[in-house]
Amino acid sequence: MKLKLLFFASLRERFGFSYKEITLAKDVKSPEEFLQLMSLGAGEDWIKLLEDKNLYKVAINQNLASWRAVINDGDELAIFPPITGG
Amino acid sequence: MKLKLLFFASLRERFGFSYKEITLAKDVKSPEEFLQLMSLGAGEDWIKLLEDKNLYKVAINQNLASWRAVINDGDELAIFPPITGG
Amino acid sequence: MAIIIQEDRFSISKICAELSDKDNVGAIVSFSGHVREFSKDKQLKYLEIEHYPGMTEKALEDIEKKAMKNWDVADIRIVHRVGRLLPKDLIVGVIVSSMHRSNAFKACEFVIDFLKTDAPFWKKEISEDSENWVDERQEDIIKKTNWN
Amino acid sequence: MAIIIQEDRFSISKICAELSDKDNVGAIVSFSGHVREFSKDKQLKYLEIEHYPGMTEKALEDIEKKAMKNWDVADIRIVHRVGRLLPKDLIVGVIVSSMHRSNAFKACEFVIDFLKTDAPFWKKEISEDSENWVDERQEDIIKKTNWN
Repeated sequence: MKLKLLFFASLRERFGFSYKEITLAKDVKSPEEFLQLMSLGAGEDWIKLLEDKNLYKVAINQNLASWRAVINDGDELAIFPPITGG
Repeated sequence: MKLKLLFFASLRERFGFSYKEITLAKDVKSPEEFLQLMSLGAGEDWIKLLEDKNLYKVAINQNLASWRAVINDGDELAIFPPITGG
Repeated sequence: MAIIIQEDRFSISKICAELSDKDNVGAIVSFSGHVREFSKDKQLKYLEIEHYPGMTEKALEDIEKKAMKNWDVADIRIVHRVGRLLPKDLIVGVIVSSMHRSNAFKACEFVIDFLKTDAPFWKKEISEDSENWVDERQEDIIKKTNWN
Repeated sequence: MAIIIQEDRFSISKICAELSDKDNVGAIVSFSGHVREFSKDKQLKYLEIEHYPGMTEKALEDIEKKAMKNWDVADIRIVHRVGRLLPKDLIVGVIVSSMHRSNAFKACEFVIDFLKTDAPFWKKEISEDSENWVDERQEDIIKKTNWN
């Protein structure tokens, strides 16, 4: 399963990238499952993000979504802190 | 008793003036009494204004007032149609 | 706080720029009233605006003071043109600055709602074949009442 | 309807002039959001605004469409700057034109209220000795909820 992953603002800074195409070892059904999978193998930043996930927002294919929303192969998944524009 | 009388908009056009200092034959207590006095001697336009007075507004010394408000010697009395600015 | 009544054209953005040049102004809300081209399906040639010098300034000052009392805003400016105005011309500008936006929105709408019924201006519409003084809008009276 | 996201400065009055140039626009309401000079008593050096290209435009378009559906307005324009902004700079402009003013006031406030919570922009404040990402304002969340 492949995902386009985007981070913005403080998460972009913490993870050191804003866009990455990721190929997952196994399929995930939601952004939450994606975090769980990443936190198994990809280090501390991911474990912390999983713990703090309620502080962050998710968008799937550029629409605001929840951590338990359905995610499909090829989707664009963005994770970011609350919006502060305007 | 003296009054400074002002007309605006359609009333200014009908009466042909916008400002006049008027010396009254006898004292009046309110804008309504002023109209009654004027309609006795000053012709048709005044009789019509008295009849239609609820279509018009009054200001005494530049404050919106009612036809029965108290008026004093030397006051500035303005009579005009409803406001349509902005 | 300031009130300007003038025959000349004016620019909303110049006033916005002045108000934004103060410390910690985060929000500016402006209302611009323009001359409409049609009135009851008649094409307008021009508008004549008359006012009551002295009382107009006083009435507008009262409205500004009430708005400053009711909402936490930084500044309020009112500019109103008089004399001959052409279709699409700017008639009136109400500009309100504040730290946060919601006060500026409320104060700006309050000022224009009361200006419409309490500030002595009168409009005459001149079209190709007729002239007539504009009637008051019932909606304006209702809007003012809604603030109580 | 239009949405512009840009690094360059822009002028509210130019947009007002464009909108007023249409038939029978009687009222224009504009909101301008400016960079405040102080944040929690710290003097701001500059602001960095980041956005999510693609999603931002989509979110703003959705907000404009909802506003056009809810109120009888003639046109809506949104301009938002990104990149480095200095104190007092204009960040965002929302300009709404309509025949009568009350719809323009409501639609303008609706658009800015939803922009604040649904359009993916993030602000970082840089002062002399610190940098920090701005926190969301509880008030903004409440304001959005009030529209339901």
